[in-house]
Amino acid sequence: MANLISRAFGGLNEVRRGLATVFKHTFREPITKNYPDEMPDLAPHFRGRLALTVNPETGDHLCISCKQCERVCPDKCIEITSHKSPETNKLELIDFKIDHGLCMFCGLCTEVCPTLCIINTNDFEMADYSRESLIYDLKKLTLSQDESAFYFDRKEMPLPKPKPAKPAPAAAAGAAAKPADAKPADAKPADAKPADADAKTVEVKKPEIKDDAKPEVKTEEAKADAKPEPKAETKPEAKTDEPKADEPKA
Amino acid sequence: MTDEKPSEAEKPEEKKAEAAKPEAAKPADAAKPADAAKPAAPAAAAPKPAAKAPEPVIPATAGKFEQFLKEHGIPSERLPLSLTIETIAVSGDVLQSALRLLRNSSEVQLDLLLTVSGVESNDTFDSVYHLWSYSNLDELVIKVLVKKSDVPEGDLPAVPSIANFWSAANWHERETYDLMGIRYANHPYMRRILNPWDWEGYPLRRDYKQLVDSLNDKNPHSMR
Amino acid sequence: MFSNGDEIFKISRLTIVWLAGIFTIVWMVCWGLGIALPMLLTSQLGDKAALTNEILRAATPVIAILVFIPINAMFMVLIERRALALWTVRKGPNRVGPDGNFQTAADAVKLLLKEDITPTGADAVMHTFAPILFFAPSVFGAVPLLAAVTNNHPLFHVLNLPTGIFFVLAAGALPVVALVMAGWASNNKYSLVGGLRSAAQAISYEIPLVLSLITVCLMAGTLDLVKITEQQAGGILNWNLLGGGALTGLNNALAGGGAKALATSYFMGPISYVCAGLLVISLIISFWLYLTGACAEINRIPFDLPEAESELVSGYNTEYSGMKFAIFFLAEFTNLFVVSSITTVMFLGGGDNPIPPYILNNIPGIPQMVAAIRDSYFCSTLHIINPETFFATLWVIAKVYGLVIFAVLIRGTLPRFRIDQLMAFGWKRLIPLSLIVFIIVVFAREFVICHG
Amino acid sequence: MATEIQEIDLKTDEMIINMGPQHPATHGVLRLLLTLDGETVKHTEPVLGHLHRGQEWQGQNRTWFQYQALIDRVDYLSGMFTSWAMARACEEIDGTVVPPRAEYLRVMVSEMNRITSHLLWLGTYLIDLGAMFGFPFYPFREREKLFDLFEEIAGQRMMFNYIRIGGVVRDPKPEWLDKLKRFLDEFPDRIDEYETIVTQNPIFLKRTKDVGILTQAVAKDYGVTGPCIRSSGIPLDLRRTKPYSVYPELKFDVITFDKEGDTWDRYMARILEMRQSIEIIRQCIDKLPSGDIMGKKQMAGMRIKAGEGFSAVESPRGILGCYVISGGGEKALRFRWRNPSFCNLAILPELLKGCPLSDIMAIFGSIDVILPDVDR
Repeated sequence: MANLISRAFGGLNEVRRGLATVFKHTFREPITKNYPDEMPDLAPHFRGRLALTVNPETGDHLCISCKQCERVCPDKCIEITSHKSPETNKLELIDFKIDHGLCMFCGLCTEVCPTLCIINTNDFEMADYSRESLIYDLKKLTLSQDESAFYFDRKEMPLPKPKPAKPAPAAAAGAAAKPADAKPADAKPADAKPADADAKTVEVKKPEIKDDAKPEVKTEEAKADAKPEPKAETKPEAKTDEPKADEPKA
Repeated sequence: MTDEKPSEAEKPEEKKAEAAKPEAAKPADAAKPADAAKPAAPAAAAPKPAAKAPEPVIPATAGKFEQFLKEHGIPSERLPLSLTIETIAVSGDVLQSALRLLRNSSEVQLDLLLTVSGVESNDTFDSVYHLWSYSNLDELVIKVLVKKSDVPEGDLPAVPSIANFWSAANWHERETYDLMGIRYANHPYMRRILNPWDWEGYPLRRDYKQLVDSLNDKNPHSMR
Repeated sequence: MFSNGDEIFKISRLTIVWLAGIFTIVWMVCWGLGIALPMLLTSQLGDKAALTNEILRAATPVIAILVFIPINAMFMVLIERRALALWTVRKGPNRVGPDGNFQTAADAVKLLLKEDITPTGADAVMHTFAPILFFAPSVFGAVPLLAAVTNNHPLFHVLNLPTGIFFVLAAGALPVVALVMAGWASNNKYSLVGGLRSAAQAISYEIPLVLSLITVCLMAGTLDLVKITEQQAGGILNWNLLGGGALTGLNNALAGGGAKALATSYFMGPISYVCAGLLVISLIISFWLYLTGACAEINRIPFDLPEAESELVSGYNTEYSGMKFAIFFLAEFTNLFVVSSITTVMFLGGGDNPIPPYILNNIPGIPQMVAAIRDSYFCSTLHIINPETFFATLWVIAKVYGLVIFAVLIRGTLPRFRIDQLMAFGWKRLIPLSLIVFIIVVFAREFVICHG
Repeated sequence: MATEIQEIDLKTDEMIINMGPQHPATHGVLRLLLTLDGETVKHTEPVLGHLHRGQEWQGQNRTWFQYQALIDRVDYLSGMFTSWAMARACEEIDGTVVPPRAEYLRVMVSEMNRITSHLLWLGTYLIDLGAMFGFPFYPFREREKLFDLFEEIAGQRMMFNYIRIGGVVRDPKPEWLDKLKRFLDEFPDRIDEYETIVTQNPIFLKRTKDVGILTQAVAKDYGVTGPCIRSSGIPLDLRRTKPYSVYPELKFDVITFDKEGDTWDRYMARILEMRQSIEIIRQCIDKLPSGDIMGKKQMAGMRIKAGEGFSAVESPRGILGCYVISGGGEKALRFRWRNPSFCNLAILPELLKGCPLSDIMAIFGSIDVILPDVDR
């Protein structure tokens, strides 16, 4: 009997403690946000809607139609149409389609992109009324110059991101210089130096130098393995002639 | 990479027409691992020079468990597959007694059956048993190899079931039956487990053709 | 500590605005039907209006309840969601209308416009009647309470029954039939299990519930709800919660009666004191028993087995949608309100001010304020505010919604019983306990003069 | 109650109920074919496969690089562990050396993921037990904080794609570590709060004590792993018994209970594991070396040497194994997942025999089964 009473009181006391703990939460600030009114603060590397950047300085489209992203996409949601222009003998981008209804936002395409053209933006509000409207074409995908500058700023600034320099340079430099060097991409002596250099100068005018670095890297890769698209490497040279010229000096 | 990938990727709209292509390409690639690696080697030399290292070489000495099984009169054969885990092959007839022995004997106590998997290799269907122990660090992989040439036409390769004395194997065997089409003889409830009961074919087999139905068919607007 | 002041302010504002709105509307309806219209008719038609006035007077309370229940349920759902949001560090509904005020109104409209489905193989007639049968008792059960909660306002005199609590309990026992009907008629096994569970549960928990209320009636010596309320007037020590009047002597002594008052009430000396203590403990246990039983009766969370969402999908109302589901929903919240009102009337002194008058009247400003209200134009001429019932009603509202919020807090904390544990708890713990309490009260009250 | 009915020997019909696939408490889409006598379960047959997505098939038809992005979906609540299991298996075949910093980061993020997984379990378990409206939000609150950290380091909240073959993909900033530390400082108080509400709550005790007792013999027979078996008194924790990665350098104990575990023990084991994970992450932050984070080049045409390997990690639900056969090409010849949920779910019919209907949820929830993990 005494046991029963003490158990009953113990139980009631536990219930009381539970109720008190819940009640204490009255005085805690809510953790939810009024979402459409105030946007969430997303991390720079958040993998949202895919988009194509342009050179923030010149406004040139960065895509070189190398089709790396199209090939790596696990969902096959990217379709690139390009043709070889007869006069320059280079690939020209005609259309770039991404079916966001198929995309799973894994970000692999952004990892393999040699020119940092395709990126994951921080936009995630893509709801629409039909599946067809989720297929974004070149016009819808390409960011404006300002937006590109914003994303370059946001994504490239931090030094310890392996993202921009990794995939293409890794393949390229690995082929060219040091075969057995199992280091991450940015540790490559060949391009790590320039990469680091522009990372240092990034504070001053990062997007320009960044973009300059990319085509340079691209050409190097192209020289090295010369296998996937022999036309691909010619494009960046044509596009960014003068940066390529001063890059070797640097 | 270079030989099949671009063709597959560049013409996605033709993929449906060439539905058989990946399946056709895969056995060719898989048929001879060593061969597959070699033609790839020059092309892949750039990305991965480490390809110069050939197949892993395993010392052919008898392992602990092979020895143990031999002592108890169960023939087994060590397979040169993995560097770290002892892999032995036993025949289907002695599988049950071997597993019973390994599980219950106080010497080895391999009493944790991690998984039963079905593997299709070039000329065999393998039923693979990963054995661990709750009480010690031993690991063992047992394979039962059923030669494809031994399987009668229109029949499934058969392996004796161990689900009657080891419940852990029950669902794994059903799954292997479901996906790989290895029939476990005397299994208490040999039914498909992951796929619907009226599914046709065994999806993980190399000759499996993916069904094209209205639901999974190509959306005219999709670029898949 | 008050890092959440913003949300607390919002929820308080919401509560005040809604309550003011609800009771203004209801009171304006009552006033218009029961006071203003008869006054107008009498002045115009003279004696000829007598019959009409009688009919109007009789109809007033019922119409008031029918107006009150839907908007009150809307408010209760809203406050429940907001309160739960507060306790789960969220914001809660805040989209529809200013600060989410009209969320439940929108929900109600949606529910009413939804398609009404009768499942294949279901007994259509019973399927339709079950929600009605579930809802009706909560309306009729609430009727006798009206007089009690408004401190016997003349408008609601008609409703007062000498056997008030008996009627309320009888009406409260009816919905079980509806639940079983709903469960059986839905042609769904989950619903059936839910309905049967609810029958078993309601029958088991009816006993401690009634026993605990009988204890109170025993202390009060009457079944009349108005009388029970009036007995408890005069401060928290007079309430049934604290000994059912056993502390009245103490109250009188504090009020100025001194030792003489004590001696009159506790005429047996130490034995009386002990018995008074026993009575206080017993009545507190009774109060707890009533809350527990009531929770089970209206299927609130630790006892919400009939609709146990994680087990039975939604129990008896799994197959209901649209209007019928809305009626179930409405009735559930009305039941919660009715149960809270009964608790208020039976245990918490009805419309009584917890601060005794001898303290309250000494606070400067309060008596003047009361007098000012009493003499105002609204009261004396238009009879919009009846000074006898105005403050009492305010207290009732505070107490009832306090209990509702407490039920919400419980809902936010406790997991649910298992059905056999629930039965064991009911039969092996609550019923013996309520019987013990009952017997103690029967004997102990002989040694104390209660409500004296 | 049930036994009494049987003693009176009333003639009762058995009732067959389909619990699921669409049921609020089956954590996904599991269908249980229940044979009930009154409210007592006579027989259970789980029907799986409603979420079957052919993960193994996809593994054989995607390149290594592509498949890495998909395997977070195998067990979506502990994506780090699935990634890690695959990465370890491939590294074992390939002989890749993972840099120490990457190993520490892997341990850190996996333990964080273990916490999120257990937190979700805690919330949903209380929902199963009926505390639907208040408590379950508290664990989710802390889980969201961890997900914010994941989002910063991996890019997404649940589909991380962070642990790759050869290392990890992104190096955290110092601020990230500071945020993590801050979280770790406040998190134990939060666990205390959960325990105040739940652990000794009389209703919770009634619902969980002596319910769904898992004996060692049954557990071993079915190959149960993870917190379920540790709470039954078998100290099988791969992190200790077969230590991998940098776990040998970290200090922690295997959490076991002496007796046959009931539902409450399984609850307690997970609570203690969360506390333990906090300590492990703290040690990792202290010991985090500098250096590289990737030991293998990540690129589209990545290849793994020929060979086969099996690797297992201790996921929140038990031993998560990955059996890989590589032919040396871009794609695997065979992928085989050993999913803890799949194996643990197999004991459900055994545990449910003779228990009341309400206990189905208490027991099923306590095994902590994730249906995508079961069906793949």
